[in-house]
Amino acid sequence: SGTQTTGGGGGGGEGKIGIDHPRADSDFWNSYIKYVPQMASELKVDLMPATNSQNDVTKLVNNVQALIGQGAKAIVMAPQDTGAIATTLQTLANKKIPVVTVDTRPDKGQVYMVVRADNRAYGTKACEFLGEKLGGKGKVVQLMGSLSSINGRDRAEAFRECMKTKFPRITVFEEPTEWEGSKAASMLQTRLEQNPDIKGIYMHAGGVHLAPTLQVLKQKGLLVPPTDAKHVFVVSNDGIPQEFEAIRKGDIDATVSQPADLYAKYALYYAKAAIDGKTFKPGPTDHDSTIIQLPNGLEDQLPAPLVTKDNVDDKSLWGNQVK
Amino acid sequence: MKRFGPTVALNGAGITIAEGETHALVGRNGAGKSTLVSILTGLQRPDEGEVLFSGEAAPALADRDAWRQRVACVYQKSTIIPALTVAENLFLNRQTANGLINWRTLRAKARDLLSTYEVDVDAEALAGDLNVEQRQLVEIARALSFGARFIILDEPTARLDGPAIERLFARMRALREQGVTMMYISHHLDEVYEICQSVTVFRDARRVMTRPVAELPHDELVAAMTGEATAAYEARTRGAANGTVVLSAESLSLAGRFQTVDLSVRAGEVVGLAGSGSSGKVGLAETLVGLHRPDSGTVTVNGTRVRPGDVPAALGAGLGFVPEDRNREGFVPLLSVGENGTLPIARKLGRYGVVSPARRRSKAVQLIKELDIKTEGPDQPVGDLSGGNAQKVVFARALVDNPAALVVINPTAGVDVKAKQALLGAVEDAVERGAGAVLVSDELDDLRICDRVLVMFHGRVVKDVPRGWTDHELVAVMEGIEE
Amino acid sequence: MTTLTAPPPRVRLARFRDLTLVPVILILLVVGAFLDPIFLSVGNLTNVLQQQASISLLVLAEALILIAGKFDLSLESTVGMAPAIAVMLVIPASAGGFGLGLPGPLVIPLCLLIGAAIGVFNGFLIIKFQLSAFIVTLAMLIIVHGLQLGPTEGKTLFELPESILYLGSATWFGLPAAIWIAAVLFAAGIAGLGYLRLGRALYAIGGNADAARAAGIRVDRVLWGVFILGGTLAALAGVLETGRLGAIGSNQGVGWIFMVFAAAVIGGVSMDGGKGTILGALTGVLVIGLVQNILTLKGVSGFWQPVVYGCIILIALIISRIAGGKAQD
Amino acid sequence: MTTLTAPPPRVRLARFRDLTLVPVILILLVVGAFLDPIFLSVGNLTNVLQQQASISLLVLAEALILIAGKFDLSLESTVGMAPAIAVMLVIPASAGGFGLGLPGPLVIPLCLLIGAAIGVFNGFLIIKFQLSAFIVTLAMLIIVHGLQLGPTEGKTLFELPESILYLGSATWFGLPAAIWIAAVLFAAGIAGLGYLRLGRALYAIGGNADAARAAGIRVDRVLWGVFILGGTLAALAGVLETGRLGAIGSNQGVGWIFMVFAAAVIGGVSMDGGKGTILGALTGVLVIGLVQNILTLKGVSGFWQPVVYGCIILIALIISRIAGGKAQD
Ligand SMILES: Nc1ncnc2c1ncn2[C@@H]1O[C@H](COP(=O)(O)OP(=O)(O)OP(=O)(O)O)[C@@H](O)[C@H]1O
Ligand SMILES: Nc1ncnc2c1ncn2[C@@H]1O[C@H](COP(=O)(O)OP(=O)(O)OP(=O)(O)O)[C@@H](O)[C@H]1O
Ligand SMILES: [Mg+2]
Ligand SMILES: [Mg+2]
Repeated sequence: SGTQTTGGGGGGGEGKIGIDHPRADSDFWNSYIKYVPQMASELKVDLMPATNSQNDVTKLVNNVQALIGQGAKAIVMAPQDTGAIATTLQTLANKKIPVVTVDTRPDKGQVYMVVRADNRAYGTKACEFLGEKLGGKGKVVQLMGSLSSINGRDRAEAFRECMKTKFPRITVFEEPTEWEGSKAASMLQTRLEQNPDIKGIYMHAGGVHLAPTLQVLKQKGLLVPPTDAKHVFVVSNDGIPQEFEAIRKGDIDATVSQPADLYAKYALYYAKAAIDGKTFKPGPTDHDSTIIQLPNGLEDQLPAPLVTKDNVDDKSLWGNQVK
Repeated sequence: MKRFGPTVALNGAGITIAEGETHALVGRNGAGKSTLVSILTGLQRPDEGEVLFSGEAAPALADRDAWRQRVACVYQKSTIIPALTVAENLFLNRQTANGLINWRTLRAKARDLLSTYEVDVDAEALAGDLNVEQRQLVEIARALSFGARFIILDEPTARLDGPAIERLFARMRALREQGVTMMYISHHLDEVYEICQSVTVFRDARRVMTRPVAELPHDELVAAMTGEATAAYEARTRGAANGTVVLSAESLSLAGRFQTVDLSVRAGEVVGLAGSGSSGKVGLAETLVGLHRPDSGTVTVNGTRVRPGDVPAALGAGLGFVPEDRNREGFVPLLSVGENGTLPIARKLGRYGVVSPARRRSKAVQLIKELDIKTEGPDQPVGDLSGGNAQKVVFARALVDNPAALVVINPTAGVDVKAKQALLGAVEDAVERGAGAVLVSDELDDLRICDRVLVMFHGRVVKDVPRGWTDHELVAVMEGIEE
Repeated sequence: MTTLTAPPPRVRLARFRDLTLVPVILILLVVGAFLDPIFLSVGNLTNVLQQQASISLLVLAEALILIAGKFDLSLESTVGMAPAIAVMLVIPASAGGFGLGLPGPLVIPLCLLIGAAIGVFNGFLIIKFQLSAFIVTLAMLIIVHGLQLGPTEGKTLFELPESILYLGSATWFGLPAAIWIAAVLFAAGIAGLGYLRLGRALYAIGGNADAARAAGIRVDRVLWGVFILGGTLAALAGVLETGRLGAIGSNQGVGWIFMVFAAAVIGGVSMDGGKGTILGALTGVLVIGLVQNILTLKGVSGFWQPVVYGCIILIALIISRIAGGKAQD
Repeated sequence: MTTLTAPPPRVRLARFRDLTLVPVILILLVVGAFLDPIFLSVGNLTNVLQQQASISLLVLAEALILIAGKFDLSLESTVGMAPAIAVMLVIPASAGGFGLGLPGPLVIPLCLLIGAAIGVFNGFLIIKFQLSAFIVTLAMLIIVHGLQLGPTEGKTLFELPESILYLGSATWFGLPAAIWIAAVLFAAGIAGLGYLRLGRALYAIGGNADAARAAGIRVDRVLWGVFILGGTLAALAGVLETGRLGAIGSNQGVGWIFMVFAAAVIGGVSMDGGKGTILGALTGVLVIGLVQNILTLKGVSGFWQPVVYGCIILIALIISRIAGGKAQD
């Protein structure tokens, strides 16, 4: 904990932490939501009843106002629309309420700490894995999330750019699925009909894309082991238990494990630290991550390992800890 | 000349109305009367031809106020807006010259206006809560309030009862004495003789003649309308009805409508139900067919005691029904003549819930022939038919199952002479085939075919009048003047 | 008798009104073939049909409800909620279920039952309580979706009993079972509305409910039945979708209802009731499916897809307005 | 003649129909105060009002359109698209704009103009082309949103000219400016519909368009004006929302329209036209705002919130049905 210095005379740890959850309809976030109270009791933080902004920045802003009204001393939030909370962050800064954001990095407005994994790194890791497996040529499909979400855009752009620079002979088809399984299935099916020689798939969200992708591959008779020439290499994103299961079965080949447990843990950790008056500096941390400096605060970039058949049974992966 | 798609509604039709007279416009349903009205009042542009007021060309279509200073109109279709108050309806779109509306002044003006024309209606009431006569009076008051010297009344009496019509006529005579010119449209030819000085007859979108009323015999007028010689409808004579009771009600009550009514109708008998406005006659008839569930009492159709408030049960037991307002309850405008006519017998047109279109068609062709419905064929939507023919379809629906008992409400409202004869004839035909009928009507003419007339007053049957009454006698009972 | 013979042209024309979208479909086929050679392949067209199978059942349900003069927005939530809750009743608690241990083959009947129950409740509020159908089913859209989110805690259900996957993923006689099921139901819908007393009653009720009542049709009962049928069809759509996707996500069906209305209305079903046919609604579904397919094949940017899409709906609407000849409402 | 006098009590009662939700609001205030001491604080109630300010403008717009007997779903997309495009016209290309270099203070007029233009287009299709308002504005909902996504490529705009931020973030006389603006517009709406001929014309048109035409009301022109006013109000709502949030996200306004309808209808505005008041619509907005606030304060689980929410809409609907006394449609 070399980067941590204790601020002037603090250490009281008194004060409630307000937390807003971003949405209630995705597997990743629901895992996160389940980890929050668990981590709260481990870290002994005084958590207010969580609010949920249901993927709506308007609700987020309203919720934060309510949390302030109820006397929150620090706030944890995960704004899915990172621009539209600038004013809110300003208000919070004026009231001297520190903010920890999870998963996304606000474009504007002061934050105490951003707890996230690098979404661009997800896209790059997936690209590198697929590029190698395909030997640098062929066609791949990118099942994108919502184009209006920063995370989806980061993953898409990084994947696209990496393919362009590192594997210029790979053609990328991009499908805007809006995080919808139904759209993903239809688009993938159509694309495979049009280009039966597609050999790789990167999906932005295992929770919504995994089952439909497998179902389409199965229907096309493409759900075969990696040893088979017909095999389509699939890289997923999230790290939910079902993805691990699919990796073990050989249905998909890899996934980027987005650390839901660490998100919850360090969000609360930093919120508590903020109330206690602690401050942090850029540099490596004691939990395999690095804090970087942003124009408007700090960001702790948590590790997001690529999980393949080789490390899928690693007990430390959060996907292996949930029942 | 006016066309609606393929329909030519007016074809070289003209009418000239002299100042100060009350001019009747008559013609069969669909002759183009209302179309002429909408052109004369500037609602529609003629495809050819022009309108002149006192020799001057009519104002531009967009200039509604100019039109309304020249001609006022009570349209056939209500132009009252139910959700607004009477006061606002009276001063619609001229609540104020400019600036904010002063509701107090508006109400006061409305009360003035209503009292000027002796309309006893609360200016603050919602127009939707008024009864038919009250609404009509409001429309008339509004039409007059523009100060126009020319007023058009398109079938104002179709939905009024006797005393209300008398009140209307008194008003019209007073207006004529003040020098107001009127055009009056009605299917009641006796009204034409009562109130008008000259008459124009339309037939098939053309004007066929214009004559002073005084020199035009009734038969000739009817012949001009129909294009053939037609005798006035004569009620047929029947022997005393002594068949079985096909429809009966015992101590039937419905709160606010009628109380402890007993009624029994025998096969081969037409029983009339008369009464002035709000006497409860329509409510009673509708309860007989099950449209309302009575608070107490029983209804027996053709020997079966039907569940109260259950229309299908009543129809199933052998009842045929012609509702009061054909547009509201009579037919489904988008469905064909055949389908509307056979709705109650759909179950008989095929097995296992299937309706055979072929059998429906043949049944429909038969109905069209029996009732002489003027239509392109059984597949034409009823919404495209003229009023009288639509009413015949409603009759067809009531008669399609050879009902043992028939309940008919205001069967001839808004239909022309020829259709009226056909419709009354259809009732009598059914009765001659052995049915019993209940006929509810505001029109004394219709009631002449009844073997006896039950008169209702304030929700009770006050008198059973046998055949042979005079208008005066019956009206007296209806008004509660004589018990 | 001669006057009784209908002049045939008018009637014939009316029949073709159901088919105003047929030229649009033909144009789309030609355009599609032009843009991508794969488009007209049997495989691709089969895909289009399969992709539209479950939404088409919703369109069928909505068309029936619209023809009867009512409205149901909640169908889209049933698509996810009915199978999700049915599955949770059956699977063990360890897989995310309620742990009731009901036998697996019960899952489809349970699912349909849940759909029907939602229809019963909608019908109760709309018919018995005479509340606005738009707002009731809007509230129900929210509630029913919440009744899926609550018990599943927003998680995707992955471990499904085999029986619920079968219909949406099986192949019968060389075509996906879902296509056969949708085809049979549409055929039944077309025949039922054309030739069954009950079917004709829907038109009568939608066209003029008072007249239908006066003609002895049990209006309330029929309407209630239509809501129940609608809920059941939505649940069946959910079963097919579940089979196609292999899991039940918390967003299954969300956002479909707009497309469903668009398909029904461009297919000639009136929002005012009493007008339209199931065949017309089917052409509406096909148009939307083909447009989606072409946009995907051409890889139109996700940002601009909605614009193209909305414009095509408008154009189809204008075409059916011109061909239909009457003002819409 | 005495029987002709309508009983006066009925009429008086009708006036109070606008206010059927007032008891609901009182109950919510009591319940809220009971559940959380913060609830009745001035700060919290101010927050509720501020949060509802922009959506309330949409409710105002929709209420006007509904009273005139029409329908507009596309308002919600205008909330995001109008300010986004206006901003892009003004800011430099480096900040994500078109780089036209129009002066910054033009941004609000441009935004309102864009809103009005959308209204013009809706009006054109619905009134001149006589297309179904539901489907036209549904397609426009999709298109207008696409017209935001396309140029912004789904990105949030956060380098905004100061002028567009001012209204949504300023404080006047101790209250957020947005509350004042909404209050003034609602007051204008109440007065305009109550005391202006044009306002009364909306009721006449919604109640019976033919009768309105016969009375000399220029029905098409008024309707068109209402659509334009609606679009402009939606754009203004977008301005307020932009100021409140400090940026324009690609989802601004998305999903609002359902709440807007719910607020208007439980507030007594009829989906059939001709009935309802702006005051009633305002009570609808307040009910929804208070419910949201209470759910937030209590921290009701996000999974179950929709259920509670939907149920409260249903209850409010039932109350306004019972108080209104008439069947809804
Ligand atoms: N808006 C319209 N569109 C199409 N056809 C119309 C329209 N209005 C009237 N018609 C047709 O024009 C013809 C004349 O109708 P009109 O209403 O003038 O008859 P009418 O003489 O007033 O009949 P009635 O005595 O039944 O009121 C009818 O065939 C009618 O169906
Ligand atoms: N649907 C209804 N609900 C409540 N009251 C009604 C209804 N219809 C009519 N009434 C009232 O019931 C009373 C009896 O009406 P009913 O229609 O039976 O009489 P009526 O003799 O046909 O009168 P009218 O000739 O005015 O139609 C009247 O006071 C009438 O205003
Ligand atoms: Mg007429
Ligand atoms: Mg009556």
